[in-house]
Parts: sequence; structure tokens; C-alpha cells
Amino acid sequence: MKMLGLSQRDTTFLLIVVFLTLVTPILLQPFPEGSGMATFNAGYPDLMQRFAIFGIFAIGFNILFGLTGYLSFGHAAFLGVGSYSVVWMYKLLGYNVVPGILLAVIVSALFALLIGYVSLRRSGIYFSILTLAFAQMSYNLAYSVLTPLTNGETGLQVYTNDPQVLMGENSPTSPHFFGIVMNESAKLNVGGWEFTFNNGYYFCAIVAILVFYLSLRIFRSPFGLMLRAIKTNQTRLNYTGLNSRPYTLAAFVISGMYAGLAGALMASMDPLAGAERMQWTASGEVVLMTILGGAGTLMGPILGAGFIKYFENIFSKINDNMLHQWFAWMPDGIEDFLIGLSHFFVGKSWHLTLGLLFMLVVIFLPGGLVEGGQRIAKAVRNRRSKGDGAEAQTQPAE
Amino acid sequence: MDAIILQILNGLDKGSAYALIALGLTLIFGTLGVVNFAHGALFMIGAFVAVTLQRIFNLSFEQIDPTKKDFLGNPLKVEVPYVEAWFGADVGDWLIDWSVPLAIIFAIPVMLLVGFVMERGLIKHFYKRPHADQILVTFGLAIVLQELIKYFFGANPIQTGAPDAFSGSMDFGVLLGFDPNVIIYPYWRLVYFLFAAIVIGAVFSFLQFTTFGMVVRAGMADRETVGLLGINIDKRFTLMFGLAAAVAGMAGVMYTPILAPNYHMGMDFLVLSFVVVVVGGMGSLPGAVAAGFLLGVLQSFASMNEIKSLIPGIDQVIIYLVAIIILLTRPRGLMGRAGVMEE
Amino acid sequence: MGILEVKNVGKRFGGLQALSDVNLSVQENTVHAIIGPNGAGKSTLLNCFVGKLIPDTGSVMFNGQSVLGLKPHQINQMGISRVFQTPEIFGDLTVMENVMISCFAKRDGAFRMHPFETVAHERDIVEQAEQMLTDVNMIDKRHMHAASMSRGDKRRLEMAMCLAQEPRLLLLDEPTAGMARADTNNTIDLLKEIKEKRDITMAIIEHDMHVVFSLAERITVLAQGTPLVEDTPENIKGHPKVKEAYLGEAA
Amino acid sequence: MSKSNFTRRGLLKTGAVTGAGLAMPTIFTSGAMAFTNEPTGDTVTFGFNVPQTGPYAEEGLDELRAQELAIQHINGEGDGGMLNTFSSKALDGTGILGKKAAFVTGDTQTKSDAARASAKSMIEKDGVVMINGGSSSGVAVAVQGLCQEAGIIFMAGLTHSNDTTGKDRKANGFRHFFNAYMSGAALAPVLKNAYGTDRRAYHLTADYTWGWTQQESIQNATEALGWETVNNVMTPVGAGDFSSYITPVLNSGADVLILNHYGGDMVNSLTQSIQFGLRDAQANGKNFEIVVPLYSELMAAGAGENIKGVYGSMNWNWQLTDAGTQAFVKSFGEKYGRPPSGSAHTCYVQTLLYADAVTRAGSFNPCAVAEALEGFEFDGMGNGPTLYRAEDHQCFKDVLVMKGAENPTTEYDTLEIVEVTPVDQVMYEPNHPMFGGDEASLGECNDGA
Repeated sequence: MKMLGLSQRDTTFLLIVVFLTLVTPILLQPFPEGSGMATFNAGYPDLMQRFAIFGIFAIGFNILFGLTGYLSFGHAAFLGVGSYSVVWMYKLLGYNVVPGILLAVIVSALFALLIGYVSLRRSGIYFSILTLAFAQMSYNLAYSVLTPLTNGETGLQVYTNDPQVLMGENSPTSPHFFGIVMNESAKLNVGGWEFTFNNGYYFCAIVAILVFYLSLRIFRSPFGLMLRAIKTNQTRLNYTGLNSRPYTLAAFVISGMYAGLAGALMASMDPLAGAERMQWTASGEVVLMTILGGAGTLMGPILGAGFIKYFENIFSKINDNMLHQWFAWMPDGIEDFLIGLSHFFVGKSWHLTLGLLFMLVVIFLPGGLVEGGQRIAKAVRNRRSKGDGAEAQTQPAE
Repeated sequence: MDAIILQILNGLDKGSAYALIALGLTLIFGTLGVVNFAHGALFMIGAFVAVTLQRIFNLSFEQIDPTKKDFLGNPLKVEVPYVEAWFGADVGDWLIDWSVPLAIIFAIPVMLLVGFVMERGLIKHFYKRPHADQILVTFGLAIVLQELIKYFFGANPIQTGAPDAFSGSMDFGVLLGFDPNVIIYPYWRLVYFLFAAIVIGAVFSFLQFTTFGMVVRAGMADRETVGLLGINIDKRFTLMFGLAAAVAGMAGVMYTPILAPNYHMGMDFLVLSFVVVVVGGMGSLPGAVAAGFLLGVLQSFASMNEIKSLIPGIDQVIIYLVAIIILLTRPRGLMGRAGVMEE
Repeated sequence: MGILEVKNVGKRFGGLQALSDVNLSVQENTVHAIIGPNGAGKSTLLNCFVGKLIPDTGSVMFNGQSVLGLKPHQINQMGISRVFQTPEIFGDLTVMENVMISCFAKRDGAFRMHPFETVAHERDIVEQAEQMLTDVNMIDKRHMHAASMSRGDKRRLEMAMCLAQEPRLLLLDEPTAGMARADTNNTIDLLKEIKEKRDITMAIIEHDMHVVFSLAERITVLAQGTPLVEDTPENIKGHPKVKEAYLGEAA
Repeated sequence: MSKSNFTRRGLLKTGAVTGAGLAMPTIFTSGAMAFTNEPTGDTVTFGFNVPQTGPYAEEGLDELRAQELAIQHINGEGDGGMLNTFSSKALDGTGILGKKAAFVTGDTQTKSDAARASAKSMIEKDGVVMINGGSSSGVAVAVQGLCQEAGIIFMAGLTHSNDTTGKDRKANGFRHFFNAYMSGAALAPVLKNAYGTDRRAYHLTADYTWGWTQQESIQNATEALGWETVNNVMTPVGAGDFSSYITPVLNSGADVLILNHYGGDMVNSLTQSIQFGLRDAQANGKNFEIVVPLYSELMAAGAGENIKGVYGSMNWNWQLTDAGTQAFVKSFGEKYGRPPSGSAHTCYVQTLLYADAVTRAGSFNPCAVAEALEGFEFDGMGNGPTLYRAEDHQCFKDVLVMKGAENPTTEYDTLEIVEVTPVDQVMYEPNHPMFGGDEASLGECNDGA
């Protein structure tokens, strides 16, 4: 089966991604409500939205870093610009997200064009530091001097006395897509389980599927081929009559637009834009997501984004009360020991767990989480083929 | 004029810290080709060696002082440090007072050890891996190290003072022929600057005048060739990593009286030290030092009211602005070599 | 009028006069070799043709147009392809993809934004690349990772990439440097085959006399940055100046 | 059509019970509940959203300790703490409206985004009815806005910016902590007594909203005394080394340095100012003085002996001698072995006040709770008679002026209380220009239905 100009393999792949995205609210809710493990459920709207949004951010970043090898340390600047654009549109026009998202993509493209044009005059670490410098400048200014535009530390938000010229009598008073209000949900209760189907999540998910499809097309296109060629040997590319600069610039702008879109969606789910969205730690986060998942692979960045966001939002919430509940059935001494041990890893120490996992993944899975998946798949396939006595020939990628 | 001299002094002081961190970072870049995101953490560990020593000297037993009450109204327990009980109040007090300079003695072996363990246990396996992997693993390590420090020392800044003899300030202006009380400068900052100059000088002499240094410099220039000569470069690189860690650690120890150490100080310095290294030029030790001082001084000047009133917010972005200008006019920073980390 | 006309080219690096007063004319459809001892300036000269270096003096005309000041990719688009001393290929890509990139460069020029087409659907490019790989006997390796091939195959692939562009001038920078004798002979055969099958001009920089005399129709001898003599292989062999400057040294 | 809709865990729990019995899928859509997260089971969940990582982590952990203690007292465990001294007797130690109080915790990381993510997860996943805590004004404003949209009550933790109950005030948000204006108003008379009316002040100000409102407030208050403001210099947040901002001070003609810094910035700027000899210096024939408008235990511990003799202000301190304070310090001290910090007190009191308001209102509906809190006057919570003003949801009570102790006996009494400034002196109009003027409005109370 082939669809939308994709090969059969890619069509299957895309369909799997679409399916998984649509059933995420069910998949991420594996434990019944009220059970001790319910803490590990991630199927609530905010986190699912974040998975989709950071997935988009990482997919876009991967187009630059994964394909061309240019490591930008300033992509958070575009995220911030996207968010500010959307909130400004709320303030000026009204709560429909469409004008804001369009503006965000355009503004971040222009911003990326400017920063990319300058930064791409250098390569390697010099490029990284140039992008970092631009983003940090944006952050520092947004936090302080540009407060009239960004509302500084507090974050840009909508006030009741903002013009909002397109707001009608009955318009929703929170972000919506032509009347579909983002923070509305439908709930499904089956047995002890509850599933939340949130408008905002599905909006993000559909956008994410669209941009994932675009990135799939870019990966398979001659343009994508050129970008991969830049990563492996730029000298040869130039001596083959190809000008690498416009290719890298195009990749930079496209990934900047993805970041702007992600920022726009953040503000579409939650009408606030803070300056720290532009800080180097935010730029670093997307780098980590991409490498952790597997740079240059299609699924890797999305996995990486999900991994980091899961730890940030789930592990940080585990507190002593829960630990006591979990370990209550154990003898006192062991219980105290386990709780003491857990203090290193959960609650206020969730960073430590994340740091350790970064190290473990990169040490044991050089290709990132995707490699982990491939290894499992291979092991399963080998076992099966042994059983069948059939040959397991890996097909080269087209 | 006096304002400018003061800002130059401030800049040199800031620059000393930048230069010391950047020096170690460049040694690791240049010799091992590793992007070490855990370098800031080494600086932080150094600072906490000082904190730990101070804590050890302050280790106390409790004596009940019936004349005073604690916050719950019970008789107050007064802590008496063991060192005072053992060596007498004078020596004990002196030890506590001088714990920061004394920490240098402890920091060197501790940091060398930390460096060796890091290099042998982890970094070694990443020489041939892509820079992206190095970033991920060292960043992970940095997080782990700082969280461990947070676990044991808490998140608040911990005041770790200079010895009383150095905690005041001197009238520096008089030395230069100014009126008294015009240029006042803290003793410890002058000590820090001298210390930085000595460490930088020592590292350069070490690389310049010893065989070990010669091999390492050759290794920085062309690792393969040196390897072909049958020289065991690996062992030397391990030592080099230890040395870089020790430089960062000592910088951290001496910085504690200026900046009360906290667990995230490494991350705060990390980005800045990368900017310094790259502005200096990849693989160039003099470049790193020069860039450290240059950015320090420029940052100080940008903080002057006269300049801030002309360009609001310039002090917040000056480092990045200068970095952009330098990298655009000089493709490899101040003194970088071609082909180092350009892919 | 040759296809490549070099007039009075000079290049200085600091205190070293690398090239001085180089005049050279490569005629269409010939194999022209540039030889000379180490440090004679062969590579410097070649770099002046491809845009890596700009000479201080003189002119380099290709097909009647100056190449000076142009970027490597612009010069390549004019019809000059280059083979490197150590093969430069796209190691992370497959053999097929390597050749396809050349085909794209030939068809679409230095830059074309085509993010939504699909490589596999570009019938003409796929066919061209397959044809090229068939020509150089590598069609069975087309799915291999380029980096995992032997050095000889890499050299062959690099040639295929250059030829796929149908260049008017092929520059070869010591194509057999560091090769074993058998590989060298294979390369010579490959080059001969190319020469027979296609109308192509080649300029070879070479150290190995065996290669030079098996292939070249004209030879320029370079010494200390300046051409000593230019002639046919037969005449060069017996030329006293050459013997003195180069062959004598080697013997 | 309902406006917003968040997860209703309480209902779902009951739904789960029946659902499990019948094994019948049930679908809920918007508007199925009276208000957001209406608790229908036998527990009611509070969300404690505090910084657990980053520079204010210790403060956040102390807030958590206090909140946990408050929950115990509400549920009738422990010695009851301030419930014994609280003037309202609605709470009887049997939970709230017959439900046991429970809590979930989250990490704000002192970042607006992370704080909102954490708060949202509490609202959507854990079904909390209120969120309490925090250690920065930016975070407080961000989370307050979120709670307003979601339709639950927000009680801010440590937030000192005028904006929280000024231009960013919200109908669903309440603040027990004092603010920058109050600090200025409380400090001014003390400064006048100590340093006279002929002083020239030099301000170093953290370059973000809290810093600005703090600076504006103290400048107004001191200029009203007759002080002159020589200069106000913005310093980057987290600058670390303030030397280049400090060196110009001595030769500027100023004789007082006011450090509008908080946390680590204040520890460093104060320490460094003293290293640069400012405290020992003479200017205009007077002793040079340093003032730190906002003190906290975090800063006092970090700055060590450098705070000796330096004036500042605080919301509350454990050394107060009223019955409420003593009860709280005893209860907290016995449980955790240390006296509570000011922000811990705020979070503790707010938890009790919320529970009390619910009980008095007889409902968890945020609008009913807000109504019960608006204009509420009480005593016995450590600060003397206290008013939650209806117009801006700011709490009005006495403010403490503190000074770094000359001879501290333990690590906890490095600050001493100089004066308790009566509430009348720190009062202001709800439409005061520093608080958004006439444009500032609470908006409508939102219960999420």
C-alpha cells in the first residue's frame, strides 16, 4: 500500500505513528485510577500536549542537526518568538489560535533567516556558539530591557483591558480553534480506568502528524539527500557543484519554523509566554532530546522528547507520602532504607535520575533510544527466524 | 580615571575566573578532543572541597550552656569545634579561619583523583564517539555531580569566607598616586588575580619546559603522529585531564570567598566558559586566557553607568555580542587553529 | 586555444614563492599530466584551478571564461570535476546515493529547493546513476555504505561521481597515491577505459611515472613552482633538463 | 457551552467504583460538574507547588514541610499548631467538611513554564481544589493566572512583587505574604531613626519585575523622608560577581547602598559590598550604611556574618512572641528540629486559612471560598490582627523590620526583630498607582463550570 507519495514502508510507518498518536490518551493511562501505580499514568491533557509539542520541536531540530550535523545551541529563541507572537495575537485580535500560529511561523522563519544567515558563515563549534550567543542575547533582553514587549519575568499574558478586536460577544475566553476550545475534554470511564480525550491534545497531535509527514517527505527528498551529504562530506559536495550554504540555511529556517510552531502551540494550549522559554537550558533540552532519542532518525527525537518530559513531570511529583504507601508492606528497616534510597532519585532529586539515564543511554545505546528499539526488534526477529529456519535478510533502506 | 582603573581591576578579576576555567576546558578540548560539559561541575566540586574542609574544621561536639536558651526554650547546646579542643583555641581558630587557602592543598589531590576517575572510567570511552554523544554523557555527569552535592550540602549558597587577614580591602589607589580612599580594592580579589596569574604561568611553563608538556603539545597538534612515534599518549592524556580538573578545582576553591558556593554554580559558569574558549579559538591555550581577560574587562566596562545609560541592557549581552563580532571577523576566534572542531 | 589556459600564474605563501610565471594550456580531448618533484607546486597549481586558492598574479581561463575568484561549486558547474588524492566520497550514504548526488548537481545546478519530491521517484536520475554504476562495474554494490568499501572501490566510486557529471575537464590529484601496484594498474585501466569510451579532457597530477607514461598525451614538468618543459611523453623521457630536475633525482 | 474543563478526578473515582461494578464505559463531557475538581470522595486534595530544584530549593522544601504540617493539623494529627490560637474556630481537626485533607507535590523549578506544567498536572491529573506555595513573583503570577482560568483557588507562597496583587491580581488568587510597598513603608521610619533624614541613597536593583517594584517602593518611601536618590543601577539576575556595579558606589556621593536583590544575588552583592569596604567607609561625614529591603532566612544563612547590623524587612519571623507564633514554632520545631522560615509560615497559614474558608462557606466551590476569604479578619496566626482585603486579595497585617544580629547564638537567630510596624502604616489604596492604578481589576471569580 502506498500513499501520499510515500513508499510502502514509509506508509506503514506513518500509519503506525498516526495510530499511536490518536490512541495516546489510552496508551499512557495503563494503570487504573486510585491504584498505587496511578502516579505513573501520563495520560492527562497537559503532559500529552507537551509530548506532541516537544515532539514537533525535536522533529524540527532533527532536520537541522540530524541531517546536516550543524548543532544549534540557540533553537529556544524561535520557541520563545513563536509563543510571544501567539500571545500578542490574543491580545490584539482574540483567542482564535490560527492568526497567532501563522504569525509565529512567519516571524520565526524571518528570525531564523537572520540568525542562520550570520551563524552559518561558520561551522562546527563556532556555529554552535554563534547560535547560543544570539539566543542568550534574546533571552536576556526579553527578560529585562524588552519588558514592554515581553512582560519580562512575569511572562506575556492577556489582560482584560487588551483590545482583542475580533472578540465577539459569545467568543470563548480561552484559546480555541474556530470555536473548538482547547482545554475542553471528554472523559471515558472503563472499569477502573479513566481516559481523557482533550481537544488541545488532538489539535497538537494533528499538527504533529502533519509536520511529521512533512519531515518524512524532507528525509526522502533530494533536498534531504543533500542535507545528509553536507553532514558526511561538505568538501565533496562543494566539488560536486553544489552550494552547501543555501541548503544549510534552508534547513536552518525550516527547523526554526518548526520551533516557532512548537512555541506557538505551547501558547495555544496555555496563553502565556515566558522569557525562560528562550534560555540556553531550553535550547540544550532539545539537543538532549534529539541525541537521546537518536539524531538523524525519524522517530528518535520524538522518543527523546517524550522521555525527558515524562521524567520532568512524573518523577518530580513523587513525594514521601507516596513512597510510604508503596513500601508500607515491607518491614520497617527495609522500608526506611528504600525510602532513603529513593530520595536520591525522585521528588526533589528527579534531575539525578535524568542525568543517570542520559549517561546510561549514551554509554549502552550509542544510537540513542531508537537503537534500543532496533536491538529489541532484532533480537525478536532473530529468535523467530531461528525457530522458522528462515533467513533474516535486512533490507537496505531506500 | 579612577572609575576606569577600578573597572579594569574588576575585569581582570572576572577574567581570572573565566581564564582559569577556560584554560582547563581548552586543555581537554585540545588534547583529548572532548567537549566536556562537566567542566563547570569540576569548578563547583573545587569550591565544595573548600566548603567541606571548613565543615571538617568546624566539626563540633555539643556543650550545654545553661545561661542561654534555644528557639524552643530548652537550654542551649553550644558547639565546640574539635580542632579547638585538640589544638587549643588559637590554632583551632586559625585553622578555621584559613580553611579556604588550606583547601588548595587538599583540592589538588582530590581534583586529580576526580579527573583520573572521570577520564579512565568514562571520558576515555568517548574519544572516538561523535561530539554529540560526548555532550550528552558529560552533561548527564554534570547533572549527577551537582545533584549529589545538592543532596549533601543543600541548595542554599554557603558562605565560605577568606581568612580575616585578607577579608578587608586595601587602598590600591595610593600605590598609583591617587588620593586615599578613591580606589579601594578587596585584598582577596588581588590575591585571586595573583593566584590566577601564577596558575596560568605554571601551566604554560609546564607545557613549555617539560618533556611531558612537549609531548602533550605535540599531541594537541597531531595526535596520530605522536601515537606513531610509540609514545604512550593515553597515559599522558589521563594526567592531562587530571591537570585540567585540578586547575578548575583550584579556581573553584579560591573563588569561594568572592561567590558563596552553591550546587548550580557549575552550570552558571558552563555556558560562559564555552563562549570564552571558542572566542579564544579552539585548541589555543593563550587564546583561552586572552579571551577570558578580554571578556572580563569588556563586561566590567559595559557595566559602567555611563555606558549602560547609552545602551540599556548592554551589560547583559556584551559577552555574547563580543563573541559574535569576534567570530564573524576572525573565523577561528582569537587564536584558533584550523580544523579543530570545525565539523 | 586549449580548454584550460593558464597564463603567468604566481602564488606566494609568506616567504615562499610557491608558483611563479606558470603558463599552461590543456587541449581538449587530451590527457595532460603535470609532474614534478615534491614541493614543485603541483597541488598549489591544481588548487588554483578549482577555486580553493586564488593566485596572486596571472589568469586561469576555462573554456574562455576566467575561474578566478569563483567558488568551488561554481567552477564545478562550469564543467571541471576533481578527483582527490584520498578519495572524497559521502561515507555515510550508499554508493547509489553518492552517484545520484552528482546527477542532481548536473541536472538542477548548485541549489534547488525540492523538499517535497522523493528521491526514489526521480526516474531519470535513478536511471543515470544506475547506468553510471554499471559502466564502472559497481552496480552490484549500489546499496553498500560507501564508507565500508575498499580504498580501490572508493576511488572507483569517486571517479563515477565525477563522470556522472559529464565534466569537460577532469582533474586528478595523484589518483594512485598510496595504492598497491595491483590497484594502481586497475586505476590505470579504469582511466584508459574512460578515455576510450568518452570524449573527455583529463589533467593528472602524478608522482608515479608508470601512471604518467601509461596515460598522458602531453606532459608538463614543474620544478620549484615554474614549468620546465612541456612536451609529449616520448620527448619528456629523454629530456636532459627533466632528468636533471626530476628523474635524475629519482634514479 | 462551558468555558473550560479540567479533569474531575473526584467524580471519576466514584465513577470508577460504579464503573468497575457495572463494567460499563461512561463518557463525561464538559459541564458535568458543579465546579472544577469538585471533591466527591472522602478526601480533598491540595496541590503544593514549590521549587524543589534550582536556587530556591531549600525555601521550597521548607514550604513543603509547613504544608505537610498544616495538613496534619487539619486532619487532627499532631498538636494542632495554630489551630489552637486561630480566632476562627470553624476547623475542628476532623478534616474539611467531613473529608480528609490529602496533598500532592510538584516542582516549579522557579520557572513559569515548569510551574504551570506542574500546576496543570495537579489540576488535570490529581484533581486538586487549590494550589499553594512558590518562591518567586514571576511564578506566582503565572500560576495565579492558570488557576483563574482553571477555576480553582491559588494561594501564593513567597511573592513580594507589588504586581501579584497589583496589576496582575486575580479573583481566584490570594496572597498572605507582604509586598514591596509594605517593605518600603515599614522600613522608612526605622531608617529615619537610625540614619536620619539627610541621606543619599544608591540603589542596585535586580533587573526584573520584582526588583523594579521593590526599588520603586523603597525609593518612594525614602524620598518621603527627605532622602535623595543618587542613582539606580540595574544588575542582571544571577550576575554572581557584582564588583563592577559596586565599585562606582563609594565615589558617587552616596552614603547608603540599597540592595534590591533577593536570594543568591543578595548574598553575593551584600558580601561583595562589604569586601569592597563599604560598611567601614565614611561618606558625607557619615558612616556608610547598607540596606536590604527584603530579608529571608535563606539569605541570612547564605550571607553569614555579613548581615550584622544591616536593616531589612520580613513578613514573619519565628522569634515573635505571640501565642500563634509560639504554637507554630513548637509544632514545627518538634517535628523537623528547626524553626520554620517565613515562607514556611506563609504556606502553613494559607493552608489553614483555605480550609477554614471552605468550612465557613460550607463548600469547596472556589467562588464561595473566595467570598469567605474576602474581607476576612482574623487573629492568632502570628501576625496579629489580619485582614484579607476584598478589593485586591492582599493580606494586611503588621510588618517586621529586621536587623542582622550582632551576636547570634545559633544559626537560626542571625536576624533580630527591630520593630513591628503596625498595619496602619503599611496600608494603601487598592487603586494605588504602584498597584496598577484604576485599571487593575480582579476580574470575575471562575469556578470552572
